[in-house]
Amino acid sequence: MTQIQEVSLDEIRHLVSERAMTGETMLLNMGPQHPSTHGVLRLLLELDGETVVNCIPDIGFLHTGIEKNMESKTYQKAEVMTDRMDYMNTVGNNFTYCLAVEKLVGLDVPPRAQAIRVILAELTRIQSHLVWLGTAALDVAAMSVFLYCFREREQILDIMELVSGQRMMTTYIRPGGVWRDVPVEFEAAVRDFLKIIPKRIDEYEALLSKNPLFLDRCLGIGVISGEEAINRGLTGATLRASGPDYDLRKFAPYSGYEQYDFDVPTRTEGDVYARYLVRMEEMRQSIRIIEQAMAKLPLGPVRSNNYKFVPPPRSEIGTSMEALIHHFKLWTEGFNPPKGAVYAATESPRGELGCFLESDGGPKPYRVHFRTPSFDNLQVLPRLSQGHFVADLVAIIGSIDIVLGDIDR
Amino acid sequence: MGVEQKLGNMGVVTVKLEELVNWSRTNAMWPMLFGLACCAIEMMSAQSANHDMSRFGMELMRASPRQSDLMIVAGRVTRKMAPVLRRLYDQMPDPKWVIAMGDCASCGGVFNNYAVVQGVDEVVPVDVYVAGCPPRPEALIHGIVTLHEKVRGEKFKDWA
Amino acid sequence: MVPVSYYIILSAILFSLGALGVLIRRNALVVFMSIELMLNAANLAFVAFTRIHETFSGQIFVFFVMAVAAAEVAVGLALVVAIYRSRQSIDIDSMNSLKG
Amino acid sequence: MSEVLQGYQQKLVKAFKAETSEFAGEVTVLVPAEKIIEAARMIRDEFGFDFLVCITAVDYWPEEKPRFHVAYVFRSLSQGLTLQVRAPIPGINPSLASIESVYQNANWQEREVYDMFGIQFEGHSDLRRILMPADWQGHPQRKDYPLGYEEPQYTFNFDDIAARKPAPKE
Amino acid sequence: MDWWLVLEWLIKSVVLVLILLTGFAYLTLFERRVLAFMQVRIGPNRAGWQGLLQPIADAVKLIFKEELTPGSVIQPIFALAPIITVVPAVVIAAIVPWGPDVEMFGRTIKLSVADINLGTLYIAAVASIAVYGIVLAGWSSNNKYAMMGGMRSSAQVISYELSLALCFVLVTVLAGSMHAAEIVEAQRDVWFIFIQPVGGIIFLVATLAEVNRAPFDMPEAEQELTAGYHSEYAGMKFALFFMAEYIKMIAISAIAAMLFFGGYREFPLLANTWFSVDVNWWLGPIYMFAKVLVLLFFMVWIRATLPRMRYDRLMSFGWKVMLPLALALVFVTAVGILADLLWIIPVLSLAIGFVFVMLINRSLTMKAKRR
Amino acid sequence: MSLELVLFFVLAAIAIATAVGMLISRSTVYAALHLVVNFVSVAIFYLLLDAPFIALSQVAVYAGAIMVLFLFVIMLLGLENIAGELEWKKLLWPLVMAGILLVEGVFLVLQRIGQNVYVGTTGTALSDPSLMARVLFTDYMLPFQVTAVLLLVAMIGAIVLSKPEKKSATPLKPDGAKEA
Repeated sequence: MTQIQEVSLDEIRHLVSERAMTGETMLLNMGPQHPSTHGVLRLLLELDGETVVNCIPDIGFLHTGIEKNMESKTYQKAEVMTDRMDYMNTVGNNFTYCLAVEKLVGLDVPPRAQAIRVILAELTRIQSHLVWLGTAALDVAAMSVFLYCFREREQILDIMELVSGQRMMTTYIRPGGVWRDVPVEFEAAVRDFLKIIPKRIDEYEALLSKNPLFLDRCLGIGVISGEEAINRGLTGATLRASGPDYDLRKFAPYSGYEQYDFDVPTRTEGDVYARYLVRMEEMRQSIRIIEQAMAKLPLGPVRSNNYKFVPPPRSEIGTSMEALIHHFKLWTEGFNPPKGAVYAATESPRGELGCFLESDGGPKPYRVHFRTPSFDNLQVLPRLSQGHFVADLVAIIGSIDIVLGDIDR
Repeated sequence: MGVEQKLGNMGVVTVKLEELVNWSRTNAMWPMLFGLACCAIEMMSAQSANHDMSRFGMELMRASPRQSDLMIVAGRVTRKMAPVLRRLYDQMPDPKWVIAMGDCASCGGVFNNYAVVQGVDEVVPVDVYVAGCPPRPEALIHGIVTLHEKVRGEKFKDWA
Repeated sequence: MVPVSYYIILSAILFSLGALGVLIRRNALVVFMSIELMLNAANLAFVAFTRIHETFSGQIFVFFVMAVAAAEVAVGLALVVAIYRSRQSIDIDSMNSLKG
Repeated sequence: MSEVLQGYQQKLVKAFKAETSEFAGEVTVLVPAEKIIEAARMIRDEFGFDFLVCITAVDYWPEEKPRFHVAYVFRSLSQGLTLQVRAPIPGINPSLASIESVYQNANWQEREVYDMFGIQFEGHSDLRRILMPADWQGHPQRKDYPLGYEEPQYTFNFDDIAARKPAPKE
Repeated sequence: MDWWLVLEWLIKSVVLVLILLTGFAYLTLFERRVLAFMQVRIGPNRAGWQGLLQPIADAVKLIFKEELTPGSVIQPIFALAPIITVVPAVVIAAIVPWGPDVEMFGRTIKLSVADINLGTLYIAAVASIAVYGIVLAGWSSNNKYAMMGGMRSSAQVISYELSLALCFVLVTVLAGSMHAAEIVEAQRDVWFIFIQPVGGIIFLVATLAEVNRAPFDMPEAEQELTAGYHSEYAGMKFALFFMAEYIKMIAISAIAAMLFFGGYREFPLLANTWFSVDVNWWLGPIYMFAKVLVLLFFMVWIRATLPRMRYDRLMSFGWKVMLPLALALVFVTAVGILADLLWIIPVLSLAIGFVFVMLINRSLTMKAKRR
Repeated sequence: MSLELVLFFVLAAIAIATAVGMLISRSTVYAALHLVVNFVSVAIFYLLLDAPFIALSQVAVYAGAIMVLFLFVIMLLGLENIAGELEWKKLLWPLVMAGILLVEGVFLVLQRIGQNVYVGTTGTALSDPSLMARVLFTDYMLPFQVTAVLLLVAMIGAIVLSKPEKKSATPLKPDGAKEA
C-alpha cells in the first residue's frame, strides 16, 4: 500500500534470499496501514507466488518515547504513561510498574488491594483475550465473532469505569495499593459479568472450534517447538501453546497469586490452533481466579500507610498537618527511593511484561525500560511464516496476538 | 471535480442539489481503517454492537484509501508514521475529511517528546478534534455528528 | 443473406494472419495465440461448409477441434511455464536445444 | 538469595573477575564487556539459564568511563532463578559483542539498544535501526539527547513561544 | 421485422435493468441490515425511514466523489475494466424467466428478455467471460495487491466453472432441455433440488465462488490484500465493481432458483390450488422474488458466519472435491434417467455426498492428529 | 445490401482488425485481449451461420477458459512486456509466404464455390442442438471417446509438466508447512 521509506535492495540484501535479487521472487510491502497488521506493523514480504519466502518486520511506527518521557517525570506521575503502552493491558502495565516501584522502595501492599489488583488484572486479561479473539477471527474473515466479543468487552470496560472513572486508561493501581476503594456496586457488577461470560465463551467456541473452515486455516500453521520458543524468548500463550508451562503467576507469584487455585493451560502442538485453544482456556482460568478472589476479598485498607511513598487519604489532609505535608511533598517533589536497579515482571495477556527500573536516588526514575512480550513474540514471525501462504501469515499474526503499542512503546 | 463545476449559478436547483449532495455525504461517509493506537480500540468499540456506528451508514470500513471519505486518525502519530499518514491522505479522493480522534492526534496528548507529532494537524488538515484519552465511543460518535453538521453547511462554491 | 464464399475468404484471411503470427513473433505465448487463431479460422470454414452441405459433420468437427485446442493449450501453457521456470525466457529461438 | 544462585555468582566472579552486588533481593553481576559472550555461554550452558528476558542499557552521562551499562536479565525456567548481568562500556565508540549466537531473541533486543543508545554490537547479523526511522539523527535514550519537549502555547505566551520554535509550521 | 417484437424486447430489457439496479441498491441495504441483525446491531437507519434511503445516499455520494485515476495505471484498460465487469452481470440475468407466458394485448408475452434454446449453455458462456473485468482491473491497476487479487480470481473462476458447468449438465439431463422456460416447467411436479439435492448444494457453492462471495471472496480478501483487485478504484468506477458484485448475486440467485428451486413455479404441493401459477400468472414473479430473497439471505448468512477459505485450499477443494463429486452426480443422474428410476438419483447422490463429507472430515481429523 | 451483409462486414472488419492487432501488439496482455474480441466476433459468425451451440461453446471454451488461462500464465510469469522483438527487416519472407497462402486460398475458394450459396439465420434444423447430439453420439461416437481420452491425457500431462521440480521448491519450508 504505502511505500514511504523505499528500501533499496542493497540495504536488505542480507535478509532476503538470492532469488529476490534476480527478480524471481516478488517483494511486497504489507502495511503499515493494512487491515490485518493490528495497527501499524509493516512487513516486507518476499513472496514466491503466494508463498512467503521471507518476512521482514519493520516496527517503530508507534514508537512513542514512553521510556524517555517517564525519565522526566516523578515516579507517581510517570505512571500515566504506562497505560498507553500496551493499550490492551492497561491495568497490567500499571501493575507491573507499581510492582517495580514497590520493590525499589520496599513497600507492602495491603491484602485487599492485592485482591482487587488480581481481580482487575484478570478482568483485563479476559478483555484483552476477547479483543484478540475478535480480531484474530476477523483476520480469517469470521466477522461476526468480532462484534460478539466487543459486546462482552463493553461489560468489562463498564466495571473499569466503575472503579476508576476511565474505560481504558485507568491508572487505578498505584504504588502501594490502589487509587481508592472499589465502589459498592463493584461486586454485583463483577458477579453479573461472571454469570454471563462462561456461556459466551462456549458460544465463541461453538462458532469456531469445530468449524472446518476455521480448523483448515489454523491446523498445522506457524508451528514452533517448545525449546526453540524458549530460546527465541517467546512468552505467554504463544509459548505455552508449544509445551512449556511458563507462567509468571505460577513461576514467581506476585500479589498473592499463590493463594489461588488455577491451571496453566498448555498444548504441545505449537500451531495457530493450539494458541487459540490455550487462550480460550486461559479465559476460563481467569474466571476461576476472579471467582476465588471475589469470594475472599478481604476488608481493610487499600493503600499502604507508609506516607513517605504513598499519598495519605484525602480525608486526613483536612485534619492532620503531617498528612498535608506528606501530600504536598509527594505531589510537588515526589519521593526519593534508594539507589539501585530492580526488575519486576507480571504475566500480561501476551506474556512476560517486565519493568526494569533504575533509580539514582532522585525523585525521577533514572532509567525505565519495559520488557514487553509482543516485542519478543513478534520476533519469531519470520521464522513462523516461512513457507506459508500470505493468508496464513495473517492468521499467524493474529495468533501471536501482538499489540503494536506494546512493541514500539 | 465533476458535475458541480458545470452547474454554474442556477439558484434554486443548486441549493436543492447542494442539500441532496450534502445529505448523501453525511449519510454515506465511509471511514478508512486507520487505527494507530489506543484510540483504535475505542474506534472498534464504536463500530461494535453497543455503540453501532453503522446506524450512520459507516460500517463500510474501507481498507483502501481510494474508496474512503473520512480518515479517523485514531491514536498518536509518530514521526515515523507521519509521512505514511500524509500519503494515505493524499491517496484519498476529494471530498475528504479528517477527524483527529483523541488527545494524541489532536495535540500530542501526554506524549510531549521527540517521537510524537504534536497534533496531526501538522501533517493533514483536520476537520473535527475529539478530546479524550481515549475518547469514549460516544465522544467519537459526537465528533462524527459534528462533522455531519459541518458537511451539511458546505456550499458549492467552497468545493474545490 | 451472405454468400458462403465471404465466410471462406474471411477464414482464409484469418488463417493467413495466424500463420504470419507464427512466423514473425518470437514470443511463445503469442505464437500460441496465433495457432489458436488459425484453428479458429479453420473452425469458421467448417461451420460455413456445414451450411453448404446441410449436415452436422462440420459442426461436430468444430466441436472436436475445440476439445483438441483446449488440450493443446493446457499442455502448451504448462510447457511454457516449465520452460520459463528453467531458463527465464519464453523466446522460442532460445528453445532450440533439447536440454532443460 | 538462594544458595544455587550464590554458587553461580561465585563462579562468575572467579571466571571473569566480575563484581557483584545485591539490591532488593536481586543479584547483579558486573562482567567486563569483552567477556560478555563467554559469560553468556557459561550462564546458558553451565548454569542452565535458558531464557533471555531482556537486554537494555543505562546511560550514566556525563560520566565517561564507563558511560553505559548494558544490562541483561537471564532467567532459568527449570530452576526458577533470575540473574542480572551488566557490562560497562565507555562512551567513545561504545561497542560490545553480540550474544545473538547464544540467545536468539537478543537480535531485536540488541537492535533496540543500538537504536536507542548507539551501542554497536559486533557480530550482529542485522544491526539496523529498529524503532526510529532509518534516517534519524542521534540516539534518543541517551541522557544528552533532549526530550524534544514542546511548550504548550497559550494566549498570553503564544508569540513568545512561536518566536522560539525551531521551524515554522506549514 | 416485427416492430412490436422489438418494442416488447426493449420494454422488457429496460424493466429488467431497472429491476437489477434497484435490486442492487436495496440488496446492499438488505445485506447491511441482515448482517447487523446477525451481529446484534441495528444497521443503517438514519437515512430515511429505517435507512431506506441509504442506497440513494451512497449512490449520490459516489457520483459526486472525485474520479481519481492514479498515475501509474494502464489506460484505457483501467477505465474499461469496471464496464467489462458489469455488462456480463446484467446480461446473464436476461435468460431468467420471471413468470409463465402471459396473454396481453392479444399477444403472448414471455417474461424473460432472451428466450433462447440453449439457456444453460448461455449462462455458462456469459459467466465465463465475467472474470475478465476483475483480471484486467487487477492487472491494469499496476499494484501488487490488485494483481494478486486478479490472479486469484482467474484461477478461482477456472476451477469452479467446471463444477458449475456440470451442474448445468445435471439440470439439462433432468429436464431434457437447455431451455430456461422448459427447465422451469419440468419442475412442475417436483423441484430438482429434491431430485438432486447434492447437485443443488454444489451449484450454490460454485456460484459463491463464481461471484466471489464469502467464504470465497479471495480476489478482494480484505485481510490479506487490503481491497484486492479494486484497491486503486475510486468513485463511480469503484461503484461499478460494487454494482457488478451485487447484480451478480441477484442474477446467480435467480438462476439457482430457476435451475433447482422451481423458478417461478409454486411449491409442488400447491399445484391445482389458487396459489398455482397456472391459475394466477402474476404469482410467478412473486414466487421468483421470494426465492431470490431467500437465497440472498443465505448468502449473507454465510458471509456473517464462515471464515474465509485459504486460497490454495479453495483451489484443491474445487478440483479434488467439487469436480469429482459433480462428475459422479452426473453419472448417477444419467443412470437414473436411463433406467427410469427417478428415486434412485437422490438416494445415490446423497450417499455419494455423504461419503465425500466423511472423507473431508477424516482428512481434517487426520491433520489434527498429525500435527 | 441487407442488414445481415452489413453485420457481416462490420464483424469481419473487427475480426481482421483484432487479428492484426494481436500480431503487432507489444504487450502480450493486449495480444490476448485482441484475441478475445476476435473469438467473440467469430462466435457471432457462428450464430449467423445457424450454429448457436458452437457459438456459445466458442465463447465458453475459447474466450472463457483458454484465454483466461493465457492471461493467468502471462500474469503469473510476469510476461506482459516482451518489447522490441518485432523486427520489420525480418518480416519480408513471412509476409510473402502468408500472402501466397492467402491468395491461393481465396483463389481456390472463388474457383470451387459458386457464388450462389447464400446463408443467413433461417432457424433450420441445423441449429437444433439435440439433433446435433444425436449425430455426435451415433456416427461420431468413436472420435468422441478418443477426444475424451485425449483430454484426460492432456490434463495429466499438464499436471506433470507444471509440477515444480524438487530442487526449485521453496527450500525454506519448515516442518509445519504442507503441500497445497
